[in-house]
Amino acid sequence: MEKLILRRVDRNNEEMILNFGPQHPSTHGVINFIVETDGEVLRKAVPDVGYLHRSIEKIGEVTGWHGFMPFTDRIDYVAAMFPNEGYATAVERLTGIEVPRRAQYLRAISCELARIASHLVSLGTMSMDIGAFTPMLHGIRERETINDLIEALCGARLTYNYHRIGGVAFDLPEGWKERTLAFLDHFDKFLVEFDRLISFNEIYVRRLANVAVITGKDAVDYGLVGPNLRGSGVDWDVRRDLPYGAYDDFEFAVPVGQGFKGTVGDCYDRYYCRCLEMGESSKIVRQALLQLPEGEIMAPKVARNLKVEAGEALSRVESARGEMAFYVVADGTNKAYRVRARTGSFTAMGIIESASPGLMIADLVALIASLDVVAPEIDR
Amino acid sequence: MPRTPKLPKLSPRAVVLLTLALGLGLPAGLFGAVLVLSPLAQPDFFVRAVLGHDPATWPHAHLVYGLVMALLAFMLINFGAIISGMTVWWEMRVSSRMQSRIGYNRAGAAGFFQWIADAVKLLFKEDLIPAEADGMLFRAAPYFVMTGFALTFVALPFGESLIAADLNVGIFYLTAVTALVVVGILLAGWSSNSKWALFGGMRSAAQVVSYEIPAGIALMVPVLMSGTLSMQGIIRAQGAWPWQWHAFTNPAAAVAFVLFFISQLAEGNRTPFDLPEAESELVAGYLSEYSGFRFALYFLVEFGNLWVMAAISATLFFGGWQVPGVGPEVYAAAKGAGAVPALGWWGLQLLSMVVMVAKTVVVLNVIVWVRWTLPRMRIDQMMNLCWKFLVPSAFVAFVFTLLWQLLVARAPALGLVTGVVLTGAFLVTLILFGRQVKANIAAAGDHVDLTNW
Amino acid sequence: MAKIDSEVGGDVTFFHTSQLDQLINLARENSLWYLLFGLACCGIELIQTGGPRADLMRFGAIPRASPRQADFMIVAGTLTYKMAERAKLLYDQMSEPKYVISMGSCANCGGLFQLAYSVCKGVDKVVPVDVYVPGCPPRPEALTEGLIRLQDKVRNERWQDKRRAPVQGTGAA
Amino acid sequence: MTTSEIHDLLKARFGEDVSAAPPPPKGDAWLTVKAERLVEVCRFLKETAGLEFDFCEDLTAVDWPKRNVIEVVVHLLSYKLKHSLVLKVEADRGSPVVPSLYPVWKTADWFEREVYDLFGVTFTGHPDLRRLLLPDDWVGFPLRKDYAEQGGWHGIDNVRENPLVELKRLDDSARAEAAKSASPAPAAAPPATPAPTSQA
Repeated sequence: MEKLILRRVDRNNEEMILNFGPQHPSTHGVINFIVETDGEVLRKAVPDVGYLHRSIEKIGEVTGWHGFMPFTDRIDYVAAMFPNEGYATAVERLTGIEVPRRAQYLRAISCELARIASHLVSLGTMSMDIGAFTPMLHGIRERETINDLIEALCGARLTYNYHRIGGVAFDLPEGWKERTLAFLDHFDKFLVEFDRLISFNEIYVRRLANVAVITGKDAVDYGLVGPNLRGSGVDWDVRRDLPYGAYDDFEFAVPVGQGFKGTVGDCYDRYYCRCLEMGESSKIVRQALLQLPEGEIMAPKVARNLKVEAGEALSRVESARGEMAFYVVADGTNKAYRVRARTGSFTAMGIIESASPGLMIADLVALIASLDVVAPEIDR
Repeated sequence: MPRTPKLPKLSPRAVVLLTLALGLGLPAGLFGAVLVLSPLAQPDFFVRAVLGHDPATWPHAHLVYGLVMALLAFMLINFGAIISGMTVWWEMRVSSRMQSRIGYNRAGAAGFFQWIADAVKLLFKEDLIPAEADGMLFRAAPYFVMTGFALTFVALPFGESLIAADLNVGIFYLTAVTALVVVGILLAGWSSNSKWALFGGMRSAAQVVSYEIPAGIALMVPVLMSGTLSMQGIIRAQGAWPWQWHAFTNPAAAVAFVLFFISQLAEGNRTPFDLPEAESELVAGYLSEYSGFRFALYFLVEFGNLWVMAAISATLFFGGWQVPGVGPEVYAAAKGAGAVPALGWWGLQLLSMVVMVAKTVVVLNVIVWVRWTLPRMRIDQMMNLCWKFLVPSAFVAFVFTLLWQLLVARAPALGLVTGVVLTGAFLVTLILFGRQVKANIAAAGDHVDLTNW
Repeated sequence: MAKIDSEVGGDVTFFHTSQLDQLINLARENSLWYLLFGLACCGIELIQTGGPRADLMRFGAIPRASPRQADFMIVAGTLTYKMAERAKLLYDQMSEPKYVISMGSCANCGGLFQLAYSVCKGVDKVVPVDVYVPGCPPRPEALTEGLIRLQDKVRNERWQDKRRAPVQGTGAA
Repeated sequence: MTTSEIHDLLKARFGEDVSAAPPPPKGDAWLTVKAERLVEVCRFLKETAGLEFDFCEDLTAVDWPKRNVIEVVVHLLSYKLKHSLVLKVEADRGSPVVPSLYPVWKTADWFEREVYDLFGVTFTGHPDLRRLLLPDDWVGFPLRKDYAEQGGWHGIDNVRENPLVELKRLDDSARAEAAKSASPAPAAAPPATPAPTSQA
């Protein structure tokens, strides 16, 4: 196995081969890295993925169009709203179903909350990987409140299954708006606290600044998306540049890495872009709640046993881990002919091999954490 | 059908009482025993004066002597283990509060017996030795670590007369025996035959050996100021009031304390220098392959060393057990004329012990706060910090102290003036710090709540 | 022996053994350390369970990264065939007495991924499971309940019965 | 730029090697490229001013057993000009071979490995073509329509007994037991007292 994976590596007897994972505290799920080190310095880290390959794309071909929705949750369990939305959008594009405005707003609200929740986990585990345990638990504490809110909205804490083809499953419960606004007020303060706790910590900054720099050109070439791409200084956000749903109604900034503490595209830029993004998401939720239009939450006449004419469509949504694209192919039956999820973590893993040489082991941990990979997004 | 054994269910109040009794009773009882036994180990004092015998006439005097010494050593080790267990509990409780969690609360009041449960459980775990490991070294490594730890308790002062052996090279002895720990860690890393463990062991060796140097030089500052290597001597050279402490009478000593503190964090493998067992990098570092009671030994040493670190800091820089207003003559007066000291003397001893423990716990808390706040450094940064910053600074502090001592010898009032100034500065810093904390908490939309402990 | 013990129970020797067992079990049940083994979705709920609200540490359960020091393994999430062999290896590396909590439908039986070609239909195909926690994913409360059930199990067994049989010929003590 | 405009541009350069299906009423339009010219076309799309497809968004495949082809689908996006394009390459199902796009976009590396893994399409010129998600000794290409499951792997079977079946069996046997004990009970009513001893 090792021989197969390290075919591309020139070896002499100086190096040590380390099996970094699949059960390792900092691989964020089950990912394996075959690491070749010379002392503390890496020669190369080759990712070995597939430990969570759950055949979701194959399952999509046997469940009906609606029946696939619960499986999309499991494509990105940290922020399950986005694959929900991506898949629903793709099918809507293919069938021409118009989503009511209120449902689009609710989608935006739920997605941005999920983005905050996802970033909290991401930043928390990142600080844990760097060695600070406390910020992680503070993040989890705030995430619990978001979980409560989303649970009140759709009944699930983690695998939401909230979006439906043609709209969303449930309308806002009583008092939810006020609860959420109160949480956002608290959350904005928490962000300041979080920055004080860890973001500007001298050791933390030194561990991340100028480490594993990915240039903008490389980032585009390797297909990085989302905060990883923006961290490298490429100003691109699907929500702003190719708006979908209700996003053209909201005012928000797109944080771009500018070398906050070091070089553009280092681990700190990727980290801090996420920090700033949480604030922007909070702004979006607030705007959406205040401008929320009245009306239906489901498009009329979406058949239960949906039959879709032959054709294909690609939808793009900006997930917490960057652009998530669903490619669906229909052949006129009540089942999808092919469902494909293009996810941010998949390409992010692809860059590790070329970004790793010359790093130290501790930097590899920082690199993996800063790319915010989630195992099922890679393997599906 | 297995029988389900039922232990008597205690009322909450009984649990609290039991916890308190055991929590205070265990270390106090052991220490009292040591105190009583230690004169036995000094036959001249105890046997001749109290019992009126001449040990030289006994048939097997050396056997009796050896037996008593063994008993004493056993008790000291147990005392160290208990202290370290309590430190685990304390650290976990403090860290839980820092992380908005509750923390241990099932075993005993506030989970106080958690360390006993952990220890018992680890004792009964399988002692697993990997087939590929170097069996003998793998088995031996924990004992090296344990020895390095247990020996420190010989020279740790706990009170005016509460010290197992007041060696005239006390501090030198302490630095020497703590270096044994790194041998054990290196052995553990190498003999486990695991790559993670090897990384951990090598990191630890590099780290401890490097940080011994600034720590050693920083130690020399209080030694120079007191003119002795004896732990009790160093404490006696300081006064009870803050402005009489070494850390505040000499600006260089304050710097030396910071250097010493940082180096001790590194030697104890504590965050931000916990690279040898960096959980997110090296799984569990040199401990990766250890299970059962061997792991328990490492665990014990790791946390027990916190106590040792804090106690040494308190001794060298913060006046140790000195009680304000109680000078050597008070102790002498309270002791009385008899061979067995009077009751008042014991009270004073207890008081001095309380002072020492209080100071130690304060330093210990700082270590715990640091651990649960700061991230980990990278190995090259850690080495840079040591060789480019700590070692030169320690040298500067050392040389400065040499000159300072010459100066103070000419003008003794200088020490007092600096003491008052530095103490004032420290208090002001403390107040500012507290205000900042309060402001931070207020900015996060929270308030200070100490009731929910 | 066990038969006599369970049926008679009044024998002095066994009485003492069981008293000692009670004390040992009291310590063991209050100090169950778990192996960090988040596989999939349930892994996030596992983190949440260790987090401020549910806080597994109350029960003395702290996460360990190395299987050697863990008392039980929480298999949290979908086990693929590729991972199943690793899970077995990890289980073998744990030191006795050891337990397994299967968390979530996927680990229990394959759950939602019954239709998948690459998913192992239940972790009990690979390692013995002590407690099954249902849910997809189970809430933190459910996992806590699972831990309490495991504590019950630990309380009611004899420590000696859980020891690994000594391996012949390897020289392991 | 729309797909048909791009098609016109490409037609001028590559002639009949690039063809377009009539745009569907809903969903995306696409261009079909001959496999041999794929790399050339992609390089043209990436480097020509006015096209500038710098981002290879997705590369995947669809199996069409009826037409006996595997379509490799490439989605392109231009960050600068905000337009997108779908390219399709058809490969024979028996021995699908498509040139690798790794020299054009590095991100194609993993995408192609995934397609190789799940569809069995060989990409010529790929630096390291081997299975990505599945174990190295996996048999078959699961996302093909005619994939048959192996039935477990390395001795782990893939059958999960339905617990309801076993529960029903237990239930039935308990019911039978109850029925058995219930029916003779009235007949053997007199010897009620010795029953406990016989049980003991």
